[in-house]
Amino acid sequence: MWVELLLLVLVVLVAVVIARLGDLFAAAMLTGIFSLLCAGLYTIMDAVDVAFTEAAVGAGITTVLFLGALGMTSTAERQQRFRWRPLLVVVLTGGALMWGTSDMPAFGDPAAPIHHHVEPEYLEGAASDIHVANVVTAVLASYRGYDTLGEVTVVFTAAVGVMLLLGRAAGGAARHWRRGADRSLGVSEGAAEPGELRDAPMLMREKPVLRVSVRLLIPFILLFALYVQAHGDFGPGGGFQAGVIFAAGLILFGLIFDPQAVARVFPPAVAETLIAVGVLLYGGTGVATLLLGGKFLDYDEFGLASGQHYGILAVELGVGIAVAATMVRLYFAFSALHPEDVVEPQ
Amino acid sequence: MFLMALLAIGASMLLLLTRAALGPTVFDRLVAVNNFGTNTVLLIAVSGFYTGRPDWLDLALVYTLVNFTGTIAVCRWSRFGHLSFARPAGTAGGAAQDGRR
Amino acid sequence: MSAPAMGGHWVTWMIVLVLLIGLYTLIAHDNLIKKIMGLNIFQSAVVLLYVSMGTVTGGTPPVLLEPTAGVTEPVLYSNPVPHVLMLTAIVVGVAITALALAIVVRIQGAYGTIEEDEIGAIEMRHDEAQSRA
Amino acid sequence: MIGWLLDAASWLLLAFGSLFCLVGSLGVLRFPDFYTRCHAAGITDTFGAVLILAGLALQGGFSQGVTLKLALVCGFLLLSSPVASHALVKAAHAHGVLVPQPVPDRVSEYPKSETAGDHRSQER
Repeated sequence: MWVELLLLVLVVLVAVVIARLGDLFAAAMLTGIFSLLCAGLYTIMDAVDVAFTEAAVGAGITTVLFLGALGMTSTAERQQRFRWRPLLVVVLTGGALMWGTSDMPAFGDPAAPIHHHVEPEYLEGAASDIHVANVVTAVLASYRGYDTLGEVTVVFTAAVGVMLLLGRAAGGAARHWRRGADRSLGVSEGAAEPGELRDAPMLMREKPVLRVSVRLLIPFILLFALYVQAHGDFGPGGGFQAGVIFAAGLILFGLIFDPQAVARVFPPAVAETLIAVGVLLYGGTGVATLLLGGKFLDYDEFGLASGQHYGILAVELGVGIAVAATMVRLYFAFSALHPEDVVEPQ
Repeated sequence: MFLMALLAIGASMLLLLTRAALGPTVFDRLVAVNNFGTNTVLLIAVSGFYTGRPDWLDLALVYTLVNFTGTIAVCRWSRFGHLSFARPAGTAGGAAQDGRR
Repeated sequence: MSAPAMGGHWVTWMIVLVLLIGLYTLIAHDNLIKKIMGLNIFQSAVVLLYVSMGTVTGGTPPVLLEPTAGVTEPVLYSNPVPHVLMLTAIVVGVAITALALAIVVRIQGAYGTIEEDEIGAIEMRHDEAQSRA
Repeated sequence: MIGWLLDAASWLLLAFGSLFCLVGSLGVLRFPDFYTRCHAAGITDTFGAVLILAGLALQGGFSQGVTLKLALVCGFLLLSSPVASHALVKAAHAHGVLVPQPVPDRVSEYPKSETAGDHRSQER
């Protein structure tokens, strides 16, 4: 209990700091801390799968996305004056929420209604019908497969939206993007002017320490992603987490070398295709069960003994492919990499 | 004992958070943030043992990797001011502004 | 005094506090990227709320244990349903963040600023010029 | 007997690891400039992490892959955190974060104002 309390206090403090910081670059870094703390809380509260996802998404991908957007806009927030009307709205909302939640069952109460509606069925069914140890995976891919298909479609739609806004169709807009000339790094006036470096701008790929260590790390990250993908039946893991970790490995590669280096092994066009392939694999599994004469996404059609296993495997693979491709494509979009910028090495 | 370790790690998180909030330079914040990540890894590892099911160490592994990625991203950003690709030394700048195309 | 003696709702109320900070950032700040950060905080608070509702005191994560010989008492698992909902919500949340940031980048391209009131002023001037013409 | 010894050793490692974590964080908070703060951060990254993970490994027994995963976490930490510090210090140096000169021998001789950003304004 005390650990939860301590972490919650920390979460509140970080949220306050993020809200008050005028330097958006620093605030973006603190969102990383915020998400790490939340993930810690999820672990303490027994939600290991959620923590897994939050860890992979929050500290890595979200930070990269914010930094990419900051590179194309500006990092300084204008001084924000105090406003009482929003505060009034917030206080009223808070009062309503406190009043409303005071009727809720206490934290951790095993008698709470939420634990007695569908949950016992899921817990029993995961063992007896689906034969999957991780109940979260069983519910995600089998019992509530429709929901997850919807979520994957939402991710797909968001990727299409970002591609339309920042991709080829954005046309000349890219040329007017700022290049972060107003970097406010907080280094008080010293040797370096804003946007100018003291030493010659050595590229990160020219630093042996970074180059070698990252080359060493990346195969393990990708392998680990595949392990997470395959391990989802037995422990925390699955398509969402694996996709994000795989993408994080590629993004790390792109951060040390260039986005172009990633684009040579994983071209934007391939990423775009794979997003669709992932969603189609998920939907296709459902269609396959229909064609076999069953209901949509009823994996028992693949065989009573291990049909659920095959179905979950296919569906999770689709999720993994779609999520990984989406994250990599988002990274391309936010590092201003356009498909025609990809050049072959001489 | 595990609880004590958890609380100690939590206390160090509080100290690091103070540094991250105070700054003054972005790099001071980044040291704190990076170290915060290490502390979170330890927190997750210990909490697995604390709750009696230490099989979630995959999580700690992910944290290590992701924290590293985040730090590198911020370093690169502070170098170039964007995440786009960089030109070799002498022609510093990104893809976006020089109207190539 | 142990923490649960505080009425059993303290976790929920702390989460409500986080939610309110996010809400205030979202509606009171002019900077669009700061607004998105507020949205992120808000979203994390909602996820925390759901996850906290799924927790059972003395429970263990919903990954089934091998039945051990000699133990007949059923194991108490936390509720997996909120976990499933929130797991997908987090990934969808990052997709939404990306979409919002992309829109902000285009706003910067079109207006040269990402402060909401400045954008409003530019729009106002634009409208006046059009109505005069 | 052997179990008791293992327990005691792991508690000792955990206690010292937690202590090092606290000390490292205290250093990050209290040290006067960026580079000394990096130095303090290294305590958590090396001693704190390794001792805590070793203590956990003794608790976990040598089965079920727990120890293997702890070793992996430890290896990744020892690989990634120095590299991250390296990149960080390089970036800071390129941006003109300087070491305050001259570095006093004793802590008591340090200027009272103690932030990295301040030392240059004192020189003026």
